[in-house]
Amino acid sequence: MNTLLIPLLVAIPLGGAFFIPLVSRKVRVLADIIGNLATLSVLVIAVLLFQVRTVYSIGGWNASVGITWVLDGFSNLMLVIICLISFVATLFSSQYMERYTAKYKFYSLFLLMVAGMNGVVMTGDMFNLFVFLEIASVASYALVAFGGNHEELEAAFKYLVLASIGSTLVLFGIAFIYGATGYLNMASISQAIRTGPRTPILTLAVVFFTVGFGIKAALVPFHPWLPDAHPSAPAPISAMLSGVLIKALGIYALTRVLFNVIGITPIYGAVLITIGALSMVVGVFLAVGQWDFKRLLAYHSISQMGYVVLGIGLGGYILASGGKQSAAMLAILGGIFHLANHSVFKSLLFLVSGSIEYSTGTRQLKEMGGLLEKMPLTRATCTIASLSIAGVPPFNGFWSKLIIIMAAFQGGYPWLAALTILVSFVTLLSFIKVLRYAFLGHLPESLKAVRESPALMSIALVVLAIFCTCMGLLLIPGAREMILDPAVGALANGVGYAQAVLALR
Amino acid sequence: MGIELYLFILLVFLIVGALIAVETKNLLSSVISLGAIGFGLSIAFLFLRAPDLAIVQIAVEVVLLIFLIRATIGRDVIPTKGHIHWAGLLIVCLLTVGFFAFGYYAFRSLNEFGTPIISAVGNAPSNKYLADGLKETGSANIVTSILLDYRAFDTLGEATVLFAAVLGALAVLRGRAWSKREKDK
Amino acid sequence: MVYALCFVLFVIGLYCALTKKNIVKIVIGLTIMEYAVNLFLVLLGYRKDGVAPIVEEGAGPLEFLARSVDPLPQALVVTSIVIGLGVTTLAIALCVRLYEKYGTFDISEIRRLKG
Amino acid sequence: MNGMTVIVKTVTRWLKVFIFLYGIYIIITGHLAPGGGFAGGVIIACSYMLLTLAYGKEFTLKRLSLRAGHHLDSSGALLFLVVALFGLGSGGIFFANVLQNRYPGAKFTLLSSGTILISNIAISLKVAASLFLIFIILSVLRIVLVEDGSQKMIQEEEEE
Repeated sequence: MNTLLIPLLVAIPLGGAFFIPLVSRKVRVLADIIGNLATLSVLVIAVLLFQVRTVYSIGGWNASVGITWVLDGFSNLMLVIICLISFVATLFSSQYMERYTAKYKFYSLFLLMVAGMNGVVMTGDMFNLFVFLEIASVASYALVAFGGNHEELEAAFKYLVLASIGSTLVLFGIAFIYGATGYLNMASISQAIRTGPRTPILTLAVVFFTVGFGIKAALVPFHPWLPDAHPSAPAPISAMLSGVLIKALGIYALTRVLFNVIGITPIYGAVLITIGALSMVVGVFLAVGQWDFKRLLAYHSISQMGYVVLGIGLGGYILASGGKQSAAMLAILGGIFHLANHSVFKSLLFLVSGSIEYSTGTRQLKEMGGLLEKMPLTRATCTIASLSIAGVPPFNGFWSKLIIIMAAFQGGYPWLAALTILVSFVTLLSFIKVLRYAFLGHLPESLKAVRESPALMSIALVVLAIFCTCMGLLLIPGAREMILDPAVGALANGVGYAQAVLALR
Repeated sequence: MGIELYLFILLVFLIVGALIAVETKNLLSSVISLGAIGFGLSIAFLFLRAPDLAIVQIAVEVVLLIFLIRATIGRDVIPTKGHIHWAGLLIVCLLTVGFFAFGYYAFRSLNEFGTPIISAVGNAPSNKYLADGLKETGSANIVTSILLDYRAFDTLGEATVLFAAVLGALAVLRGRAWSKREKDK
Repeated sequence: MVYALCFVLFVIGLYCALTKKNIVKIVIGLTIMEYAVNLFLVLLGYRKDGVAPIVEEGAGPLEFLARSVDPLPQALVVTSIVIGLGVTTLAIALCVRLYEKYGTFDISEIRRLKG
Repeated sequence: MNGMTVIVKTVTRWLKVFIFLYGIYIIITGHLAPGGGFAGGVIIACSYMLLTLAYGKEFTLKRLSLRAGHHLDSSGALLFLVVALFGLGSGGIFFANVLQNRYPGAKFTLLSSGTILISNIAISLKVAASLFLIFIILSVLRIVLVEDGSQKMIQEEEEE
């Protein structure tokens, strides 16, 4: 039964995407229905499969001959996150996207993006990873340009050029790996690398993967596309891009390849820590000066991705250099938990910005003000999300940051902990600014007629706000063993991945 | 020598073509040099015993050239001005040179050209495809048997990328992006 | 040596994509990079004095196994050529649209978004 | 675009059939000889592009409308997915080559490889339709002169 459900995770969004253009040119509402149903059913399947750990051979070809899907703790967690955010985003967009024409193209591209991300997260094959990476990327280029104005086109072109360079580098890296080992299956590659000598070609491949996936994840030296592309997209797409796309295509793929396929070494760990710390600091200081709401959020995405990479990289460094095992596990736990938290609160923030833009028609903080009375629900959800991202207790962002800081202390890097606290403080300042200018102050004359956003959009906001408030509960013992620890274990297992996959088969 | 020599000459031709495509001022000649590279690549594939690729490459190149020429023809009226700052150019050049040196060093750990990795790794998937491909899939063309049977899922992905790109291009090129209500605002 | 020449092609494409000011030139740079990677993959699979991976009627299977070039990179390259075509098509569509909006292909004039 | 001279038109009239047939040949013998669904699809798209270039877009659109192109595009992709799901439905394995496993054909014949032939046809449909669509959309864009002398391109409104 379960094995029958696995292919549907990719087949349903693909089928939906192919089917929507066929039927919904005549009956417009079908696009909404099919889009929402597809994401809902995928979410249900992802939740049903959450406890399943298996290897699925596509076409019945075993192991290295065909393509395999590997479901382990990390993949399952990512799948649930992706499907949850995409369901909420489709719910939001059925009313929001009335602003644009050609809604069916939007839904079709959206489902293609979901299919691509699910494929990336599930696959156990390097080249298949590249193909699905490209599906998600191509769909996202088009979605960034969906508005068709000057800014959107410019941002989309910038994004397309940088991200295509990234994809080409990834493909070149895969070619190196194939030339060195003769396999494409991740588990087989990992085994071949472990038994064979570590040649310079592998180092070159790692450099290419780091740059390629780093561009997709917008880590700091490679970030210039993100602050343009994410604000230019329609709000639900911004939520998807910031919430899950950069994580699935960038961070998930990078960590999977570095930890499980090639094997983490102290040098790679140190590189990850450096990139993470740099993203954290540069992102937040660039964000403080912004007055465009969505652009500010986009810079914060860079900074928060820095936390995730810092946590995971710290864990990898400690593991590889033979430090304290418990500190390493804690650091990786912090990174992965922050990844999950960030996808929830950052999507919520982007949806809030969309909701404000839908009602008021502006994104500039200076033109807003006094929306407290007019849009109480938006204001409440925005406050929750802002407190989460700034790391104020009881909300989810606090717990994951706390874990990263604790791990840095335990591992013996107090200056990293201090840096994290500093960045967290600047984030708080920046969001106090948002709340102050958007919701307090006096209402400008032009915004007297503003009303709360429509029902479906509000439902989407509330769902995510509930998640923001409650996700701290994932840390209580029972839930943590069930949900977060398998994901940490999958990464910390390192090149033991190969045996784990072979045992599951 | 034989094929290796031809290949060497062809690669030099490709590099010269690429340099022309990159450096020439006229956009149309740049596009046409790109076409020359593509056709040269197709011949290289023939030398390398990849007839499928040669056909695909030549067909794709024709289509790509038609698209590029239609996109650029009559539109390069205003020559692009403004040069990148010399410091930036220097950094880029140094980076590419360093990059190339490291790549050259790393390439020496690959198998020598002409002896593929599959002859060293006995149970590599390629050997299985070659040995059992005809028996298991019934396709005499092993590349097709990989594309549409062993790794058919990749091909589904590939078709999907094309679908996404076409749908995206249509979405980008659509006449009016915002609905009427929004225009009135 | 052949690999290095292929890498030169890749570096030329990368240089073009990073430094040129004309957006069509940037697209051309991307395409050259892709070509280089495709060629590299096929070079990896070449066997000296090899035959194409197509079984001829009446050929001995063992001899075929020993002489055929590696078919897997060829299958990968078919996929990657198509993906490249898709990305380039989308890029051309964006270029055409950008020209329509800005009236130029010059990227230093296409700058509404602040850094 | 009103098409080209008589010479081009005459040559095209003869050539288009051969290009089209060659495309079909490449598709259906994809598992025996070099080629396959993708190359064949591109070649068929090329024959349509040749027609459009020689005779103008009205001529081609009368034979294959944009809407039909859209439908072919989607249904080609859908057909390929159905082939994949067929394996799931009949044997529980996604993408299994069910036909080949159950009814293996004689080697080196047209029907020798089960679902590969169907997949090839599906891909070629999809590819041909996509490239044709893109070409039409790019060529429908045309340059017109606005009053103030600057050039501007206008796309004909797509039916909503």
